[in-house]
This record gives sequence, structure tokens and C-alpha cells, in this order.
Amino acid sequence: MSEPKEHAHHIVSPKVYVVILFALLVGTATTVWASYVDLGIFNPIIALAIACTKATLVVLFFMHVKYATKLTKLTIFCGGFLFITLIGMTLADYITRAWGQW
Amino acid sequence: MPDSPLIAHTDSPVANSAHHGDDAHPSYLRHHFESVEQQADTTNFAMWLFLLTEVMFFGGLFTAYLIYRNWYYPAFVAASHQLSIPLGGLNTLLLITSSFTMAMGVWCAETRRKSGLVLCLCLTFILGLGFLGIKTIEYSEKFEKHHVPSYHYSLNSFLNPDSDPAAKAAGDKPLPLDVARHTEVYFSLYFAMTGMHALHMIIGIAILGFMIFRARAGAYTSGHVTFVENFGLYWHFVDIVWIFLFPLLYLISRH
Amino acid sequence: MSDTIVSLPDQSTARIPKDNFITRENGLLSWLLTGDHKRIAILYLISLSFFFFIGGALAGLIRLELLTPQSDLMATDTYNKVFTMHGVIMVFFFLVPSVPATLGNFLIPLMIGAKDLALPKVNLLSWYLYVAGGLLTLYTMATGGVDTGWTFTTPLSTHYVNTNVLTTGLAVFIAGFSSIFTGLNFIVTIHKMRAPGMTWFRLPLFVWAHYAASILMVLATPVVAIAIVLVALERTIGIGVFDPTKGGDPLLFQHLFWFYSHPAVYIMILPGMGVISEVISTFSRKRVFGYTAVAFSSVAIAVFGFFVWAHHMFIMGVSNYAVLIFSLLTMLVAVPSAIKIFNWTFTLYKGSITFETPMLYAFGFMGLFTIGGMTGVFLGTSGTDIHLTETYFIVAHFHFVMVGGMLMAFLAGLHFWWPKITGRMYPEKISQMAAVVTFIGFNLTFFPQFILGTLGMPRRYAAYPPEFQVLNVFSTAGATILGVGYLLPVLYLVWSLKYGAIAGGNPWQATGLEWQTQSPPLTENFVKMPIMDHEAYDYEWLEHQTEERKKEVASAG
Amino acid sequence: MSHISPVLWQFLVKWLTYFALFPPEASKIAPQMDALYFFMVLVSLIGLTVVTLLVISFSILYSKKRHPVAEQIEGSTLLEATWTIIPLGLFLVMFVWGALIYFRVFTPPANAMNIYVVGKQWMWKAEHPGGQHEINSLHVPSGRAVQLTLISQDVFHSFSIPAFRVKREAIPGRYTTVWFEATTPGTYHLFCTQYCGTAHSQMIGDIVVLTPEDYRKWLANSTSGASLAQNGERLFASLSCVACHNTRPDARGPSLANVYGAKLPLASGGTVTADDAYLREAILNPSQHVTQGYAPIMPTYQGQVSEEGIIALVEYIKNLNSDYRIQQTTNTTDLLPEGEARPASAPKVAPAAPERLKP
Repeated sequence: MSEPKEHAHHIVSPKVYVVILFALLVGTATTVWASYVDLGIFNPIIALAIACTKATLVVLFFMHVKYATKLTKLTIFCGGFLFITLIGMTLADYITRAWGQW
Repeated sequence: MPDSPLIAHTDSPVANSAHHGDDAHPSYLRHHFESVEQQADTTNFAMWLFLLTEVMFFGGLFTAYLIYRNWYYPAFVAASHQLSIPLGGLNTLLLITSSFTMAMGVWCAETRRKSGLVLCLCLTFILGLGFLGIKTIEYSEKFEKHHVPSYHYSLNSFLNPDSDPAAKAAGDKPLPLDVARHTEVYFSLYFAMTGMHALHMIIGIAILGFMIFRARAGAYTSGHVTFVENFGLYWHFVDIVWIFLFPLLYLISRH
Repeated sequence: MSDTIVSLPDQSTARIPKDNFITRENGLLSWLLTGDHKRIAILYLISLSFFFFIGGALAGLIRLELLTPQSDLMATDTYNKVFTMHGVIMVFFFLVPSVPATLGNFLIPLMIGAKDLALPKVNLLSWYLYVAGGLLTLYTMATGGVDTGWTFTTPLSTHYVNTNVLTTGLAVFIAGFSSIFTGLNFIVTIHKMRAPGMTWFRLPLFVWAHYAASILMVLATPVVAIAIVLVALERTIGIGVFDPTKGGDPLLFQHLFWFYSHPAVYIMILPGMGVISEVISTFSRKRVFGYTAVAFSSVAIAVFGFFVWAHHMFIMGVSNYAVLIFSLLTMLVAVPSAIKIFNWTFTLYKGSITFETPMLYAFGFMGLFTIGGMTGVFLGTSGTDIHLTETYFIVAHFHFVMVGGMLMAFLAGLHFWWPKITGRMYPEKISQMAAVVTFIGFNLTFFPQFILGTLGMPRRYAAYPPEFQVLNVFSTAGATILGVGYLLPVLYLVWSLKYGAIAGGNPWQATGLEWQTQSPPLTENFVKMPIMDHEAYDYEWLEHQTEERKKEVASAG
Repeated sequence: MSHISPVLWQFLVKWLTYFALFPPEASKIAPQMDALYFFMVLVSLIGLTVVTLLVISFSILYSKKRHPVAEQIEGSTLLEATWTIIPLGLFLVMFVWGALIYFRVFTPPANAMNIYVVGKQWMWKAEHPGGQHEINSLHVPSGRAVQLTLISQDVFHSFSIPAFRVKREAIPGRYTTVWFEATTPGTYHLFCTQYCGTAHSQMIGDIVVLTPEDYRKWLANSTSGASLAQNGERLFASLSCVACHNTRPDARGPSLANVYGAKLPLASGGTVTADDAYLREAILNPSQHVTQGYAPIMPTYQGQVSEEGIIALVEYIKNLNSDYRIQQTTNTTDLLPEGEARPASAPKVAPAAPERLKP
């Protein structure tokens, strides 16, 4: 799993940063605009989707994870997985409370 | 996933590491590491693990937010209308730009541009302070309107929204008392989440100040960039937390 | 019992090596500002023992109070403060850090062939945070204690108690960071600083167990940090996250608290299991049976440990369907522990077993941990949990696993690596007797509590119906024997510092890298970086090495 | 030890002869739970003896004296598989058996007799529908399903009856229930098993199981004069619920006759069955539970009525199977909207407890 040596110090060019900055600003604008439009159940979904894409952009490019070792990517995956487990399994209790008798 | 140790692979002797002209043991190489690159890699991995603890720390808050948003949705909508989108949006722009300047700073450090590094760090510092400034404006507005939990928390702007400019602008209908009562849970979460985020910003800005001081003395532009890189990771993480906080707290439903 | 594998150098000529990590520098500052993982391990050992005996004294007070059905030794709220402090000190200041911070800190770099842990300053910071948290707890005890139980159940801890919940919460918050930094240090070191040739499947099982425990330390502790911060915010500025009158849900605190506290019990037991793998392998001169199974069962415990937390809340009002999910997953998490027990048992098969003190403690561990593990399944099964939860059955269960399991493993490890840490041997006879005394005292203390639990005696009761008195008296009698059993090691281990036999590099003829260097080791651990060219627990390689060395000595002599 | 003082002697005798080893089985679920319990004890004992025998035999057979040279054995996947699947199988059997018992204990039967229990810092208050109020004690008939609806006024408490093998937390903010069917009459321990503060150890009491006749006698001579529903009725009037929930065609609130157990269409869509929890929520947070066709104008009663008051109101609404009682309340109180001319019926003296409200 050890990466070739060149990964050690892949210097990301400023052009990439400018593109990502622009993408993030567009993302913010769209999420604000989207909240003014009544899309019913889709509003929170879209808001979260935009936030997630912005977050992945920051992680991949600003935090250089795109060029990082598999170990770093695995670590981030574990963190995200556990975050979802904490939320998901706690909701498993809250959602099913209404089902049966209390 | 057997991750065989790096040392066995750096068959090329440590001396000709990427940086030109460094001897085998530059001053910043700690004694227990075999090579500069192993040290950088290790500290980077350690920083990521630390960021995981921060992810789980905010995870608890997001779980609470998710549950109470489902339980008291009308109260969350009304309370979220009290927050001003221009200020929130501006804050998001400030933080994204500060993330950009931080990334540029890391680039300057990697390419040994001292003046560029100092400029980027100062820009990040100013943008961070700007963010906190706007936050204090928003917090003071909450204190004026008594929207701070258990400090004579007043439901007035939810019971008769016409008396409240923000609620009137959002075109809110008066809430019954028991729904309005639960807006206090929203503001509890608002202060907990943005307060914890602001605290992380303050810590970040303090370290940034220290770094600017060291960068002016040319510390980070002689090949040893790990400190700047790791701080960059922390700063981007704090920006990501805000990227999630802004839509969840400010944009619950504005139509 | 007669013959033993201990082979000490000739005592008349053997000396403690002049240059080692203890004598390299001296003076208080060299200890208090050290980066050396071995010195930090010793600092931890001293501070841990201090807190262990405070917690033990509190346990003694509890047992004395429970001698009589009435609450007559102390007022009920004093009793509440005593058992809360016993819980807080034992859980956060002894069980969580004990094996990782002392044996783990000392041995992991040695075992993987590194000069030190990846982040020495962070390691020292971890010890200072531990001591700061500990002093804050002592301050809390001195200024009126706290009576919420170590579980800080809301809304009791937020609105109905005016004792020092804030300072205890801060102490636990700080101790949590100490645990995070230790775990973080271990993960980074195990990943990045292994000696050449030390692949993952040549790592000693001690290192595997600590790797699994460190994942839990790093990922689970922050959630209890946010839970405590929210309790503190609710007590100070009154935010209503857990407050039922404001619309908050007190069960949410239970979710966040147990999300950490169940992985915490695996943080406590996994390092102990690592010690037992090492001890059983060394004293039966055999590679651990099914090395990969034992290694992966550690990681499996760590992974499954995250999905089972609500089995602490079965009757608290979580939905019946959530109970189904969590009860099923609890059954899955019990299986790796069974795998480990059977693998240790079969390691003895066709070995050449000797019964020094570490091995006695290891046998004690296996017996008591089997009972502890099985009774855990009683509580994981939702049906019987209704009757058995929140009674002395639970107290007996976790004491069997924590005191019978983890503490026995800690003592086994302490005795096993004592020669490596101090260069001196502990006295064999008295320590074997101490192990047997501890085993007897333990069973007499905690087995009656299982019966009390089925009788329904509730936890944290200062007074109880008179028909429970006999079992409580047995339990208190056992506690006194246990107290003696724990006091003895302090005496003879301190004695051994001065009068113990000189141990030499490898008194047990063990195969770990830490036994291939001098004891006490050098500050930089190895004269030259070791190359790992053999499998873990390779006793043939060891014989080959000893013959070579004999030939060298013969040819040189 | 030539002479043992009589006090010590008496203490020893009493102490050694009066101790318990296993709780009595006094409810229908107790033997079933004990069966599972003893199955698990058996499995644990077998597991323990297998491990101990193996360890001892290996220690003797392969001690250093008898077997000086150790044979290196890598391991065997067959053995690994066996001691993974067998424990997993056993644990899953326990899981299924346990889950069945769990659902049996926490899904009350329809015909169960309901008793409300309010946990308060350091006492248990039982509220019988017939109006009997008990502190730290609970009288129940044997041979009849009894459902407890628990709530706490302050912190977490836990209502535990070891003899019935039954335990449920009383939590603030929400009803939790458990049911049992007592079998053998007698007096059994009641404990609070969730730590609740200073006098947590004193929050104990007795569960008295009576034969059905003794139970009727007990009910008769320990009533407090007004049944829970009647208390509810008085509260219904004093809190001016009747101002909206009266039976007039243009009433601002829905008629509450036969509402208990009915499927109510909510204004926010979806339907909900009106059980105890729903009624309590509707009283405390009415605007989130508005039935279709009505304006959300009902004020919240949070903080104005105690838990016992809510229990009385819920009991009153549960027993309302006709509008008769509400008409009586409407006539006898001048709570109608001002513009209404009150019907000229003379206010009747409040009748003796009508049979319809018999518990």
C-alpha cells in the first residue's frame, strides 16, 4: 500500500485553488438561492447535497487528500463512516419510537 | 492492508531527499525519525487522526440538531428566520476565501515564497477576524431580542411576528405558545454549535498569529513546511464545519 | 512448580548496565520534561498506582457501608459521593489509561523496533493532562465531592444536584484528551515507525491489541467530551438540549454518553488481552494458536464495539425495535472474546508450560474473564436484561471483566515486564502467593454479588432489605482479602527495586524484540536499528540466536 | 472464644437463618424469564468447565517437566470455525428467546387494568382509576393483567419488582409502560433501581398482591371518594377545557367522546391513534397535534397542571363514551362564549358518582 515516492510532496498549483474557490462560491450562492425556492422535501436534501460537495472539494483539493496516501483516505473514510453510524443508529431509536407501543 | 514501513522503501539514501542542498540530518529532523519525509508523513497522519476526533466531537452536536429539527420543525423554521442570511452568507464567503488564502499560504511555503506566505497568512488572519466580528454582531442582536436560552428568553417575536422586523420580512404567521416555546431548543443548539465553532476559530486565529510571527522570521520557507500544512488542515476543517452549519442553521426554509 | 524458565546471569558478576534510560540523565526536570516514552511510562505507573489506591480505599468504604442493611457508616449523600468518586477515579483515572499508558507506552516502540513513539511531546502532554484531570478530581473530592454516579445521568446531573458536577466534568474532559493523545500516538507509531521487515503479521499481539484499543480511544472519546460540554453548558447558561421541561430529550444524553462508554470498556479490556497473549505464549514456549484469528478478533471487537451501545438503555424507553437491533449486535460483539479465550486455551496444547506469577495471573484472567464475558451475554439478551439491569448483577459483571480481567492482566504484564523495566526480578514465591490470594479474594467478593443481582438488589443502594445481608457480608470479607492481595505487589515490587536479582536482557527467554536488548533499555532503545527477519513468537529463531551467542562467547573467551 | 456474648450469638443465628438466594416467582412472566436465565447459566457453566478442564489438563500434560520441548502449531481454521459458529449459534438462540420475552413484557394486552405510577424524587405515587392513591406501595389483584403507565416528575427513576422480574424506567416527559400478571398473593419488594439522588435508597416500597375478593374489599375501603375520572372531570371544568370542547355544533374544539383509541386525522396530514401518550402530548403541546378541521388555538397547559392532573384528565377522556358528562359540565358552568344565551335548565346538584364512570 505504500505509494510511490512522488506523492511525498505533490505541490498543488494555485490555478487549481482558484477553480475550487470559484466552485465553492457558486455552491454557496446556489444553496442560498435554493432555500428561497419551495421544493418541499427536497429542500433539506439539496442543501445537504451542496454542503457535501463543497466539503469534498475542500477535502480533496485544499487539504490535498486527492494526492495523499491510501492510509489517509482510509482514515477519512473511517471517520465519515463512524459519523454516519452515530447519527444513523441514534435515529434508529428515535424513528422507530412511533412504530410500536411506547 | 499491510502497510510496509516507509523506511524499507526509501532505498535511496536519505541524503538526496527532495530538497536541494540539505545534509542528511537537517536541524528540524527529530532524533527518533529515520528521514525528513517519514517525519512529515507521520505528523500529517497524526493531524488527520486529530481531525477525526473533531469530526466526532461535532458529530454529537449534529445528532442533537437532526433529532430536534424533526421533533420541532415549525419552531426551527420560525427561529431560523431570526437569523440574517446576508450576514450568514457574508460569513460563509469570508471563511471560504480565508480557506483559499490559507491554501495559497501553504503553496507559498512549499515554494519558499516568504513574502507570499506572510501575506497569505495575514489575509487569512484578517478574514478570520472578520468572521468573528460578524459573529459578535449576530450574537449581540440575539441578546437584544432576548433570544438567548434561559436569559429571560422572550417568545415575543414568535407569538406576534409583526412586531419583529426579521419575522415580518419572512412573512411568518404567529405561532401558538407551545410551538413557540420550542424555539428555545433551536437557540440552545444555535449557541452550542456556532459557539463551539467560534471557539475553534479563536484558537485557530491565535495559532495563526503565532505563525505569522514565525513566518516573518523565515521559519517555514526553508523546507520544513509541516507546521503550515497541518495548520492548513485544521483551518480547512473549521471551514468545512461552517459549510455544514450555514445551511443547517440559517437556511431551514426561506419560502 | 519446581522448574522454571527463568535464566538469570550469574548474580555475583551481573550488574545493572551503567548506561540506561534511567541513568542517562538525572534530576527532577529530566523526568518532568522528558520525551522518552519509557520515562513517561514510569511517570504514568506512579500516578496510576496513586489513583488506584484512592479508588480502592473508596471501594473499601463502600463495602464497609454495605456490611449492614441500614445506612449507618455514613450519611446517604456521603455514600452517594463515595461511590461516584469510586466510579470516576477507577474508570477514567485507572482502567482507561492503565495498561496502554504504562506497559503500552514503554513497550510498543521496543516491540516494533523504533527509537520512540511518533510524537514524544504529545505523549508528555498526555501525562500532564492526566495529572491535571486527576488533581481536579482530588480538588472535587476535597470540596464536597459529586453525587451523580460516574454516568452523570441527566436531568439529575443538570438540574437536581448542586455538587461539583462542573469540576468533575472538566476533569473527565481533560482525562479524555489524555486518552485521545495516547491512542493517537500509538496508531501513528504502529503505522509509520516499524523496523525494517516488521510487517503487520509479524507484530506481537500486544501491539495488535493496542492498535485496536487506540482506534476506540481516538474515535469514541470526543463524543463523551461533547456530552459533558453540553451538560456543563446546561448547568451554567441553561441551554435546553437535555432539559425535558424545555423540550429537550434526556435520553439523547444517554445515547451520546454510552456511545463512548461502551467502546471505553473495550479500550479497558483490549490492552489486557494483548498482555495475556504475550504471557501465555512465553510461558508455554509456543506461538499463540491461530495468530491471525486472535489479531483480527481484537480489531473485530473494536469495530463491533461501536454499534452496541444502547444495550445499556434497554429499559430506559428506547423503542422496542432499537432494542432488537442493539441486542443482536451485542451478540456479535461477544463472539471475538470467545475466539480469544479458546485460542489461548489451545496455545497451551503441546506447549512446555511453567507457572511463574505472570502465568498464574493469566490463568486467573482466563477463568474470570470467561465468567465476566458470559454474564455480559445475560445482559445483552433483552429478555433477561429487564430483570438483571441496574442491579448488583451488573456490578458483578463489570467487576468480573474489569477487575478480574483487566486488573489481572495489568498485574500479569507488570510482573512479566518488571525485569525489562527495572532490570531486576520480582521475588517469585511471595508473588505467586499474592496472585492466589487475589484470585480467592476476588471470587469471594464478587460472586455473591451475582446472586444479589438475581435477588434484585439495586445498584448504588446504601441500605438494603435485611435478607441480603449474608451475601453482602461475604462480599465485604472478600474485599478485605482482595485489598491484601493488591497491597502485596506494591511491597515486594518496591523491595525488588533494591534487592531483586539482576535480570539481564532476556530472563524469560522470550522472543519479542524488547527482550533482545539490555534491561533497563537504552534511551534510544537499540544500539543499532533491529531488522525483523522472523515471524512473531519464533522460538526456533530464539534457540538459534542463543546458540550463536554461546559460540561467540566461547570463541571470544 | 470460651464465651460468645448472647448479642453476637443472636445476631449470628438471625443472620445465618434469614437470607435469600433466589427471588420468588410471583408473576406469569417470571418462570419464562427464569427458564431463559437458567439456560444461560447452564451454557455459561458448560463453557466455563470446558475451558477450565482444558486449561488444567493441558497444564498437567504439557508442563515443562513432562513435555520439555514445545511443538510449534500454527493453528487450525477448522477449530477457529467451530469456536466461532457454536458461540454465535448459542448467542443467537439466547437473543431470539430474549427478544420474545422482551416484547411480551413491553406490549401490554388490551384487557389490562391500567394503574398510573408517578415517580417523584424519592417516592412512588400509584394512582388507581378508582381513585385510590398510594405512596410507596401498590395493591394489585392476582390473576389479572395489570398495566403500569409510568412517568417521572423530575429525574430518571426505575420501577423494579424483582419478584415479578419486571422493571421499567420512569422518565420525565414521556409515558413508559410495562405490564405483569401477578400469580401468588403476598407482599414483595419494590425498588427504585435508577440512581435518583440523595434518598435513592429510601425510594422503596411493597407490592401487595391480593386475591380478587380481598382486592375488591381493599378497593372499597381505601377509595378517596372521587375516582380518577371524576378528578379529571373537575379539572376539565376548572381549566376551562369545556369552553371549547363542549358538545355544541359550533364548538371550537373537537368533541372528545369516544376519542380514546380512535384514529384521528391530523391537520398536518397523517393519522394517529389517540392513546395515553397522544392525549398527554395533545394537552401539553396541542399545536403539533391539531385534528383536521380545527384551528390551532388551544393554549398549552405546560406548567399549569401537574403530572397527576394530566393523568386524571387522560383518565377522564378515556372514560368519556358519550357527551352526557360534558353536557352536565357545560350546563353547570357559565363558561360558554359571552354572546351565547345559556339554556334555562336549572343547574342540577352534581349527581352521585354515576355508574358510567365506574373504573
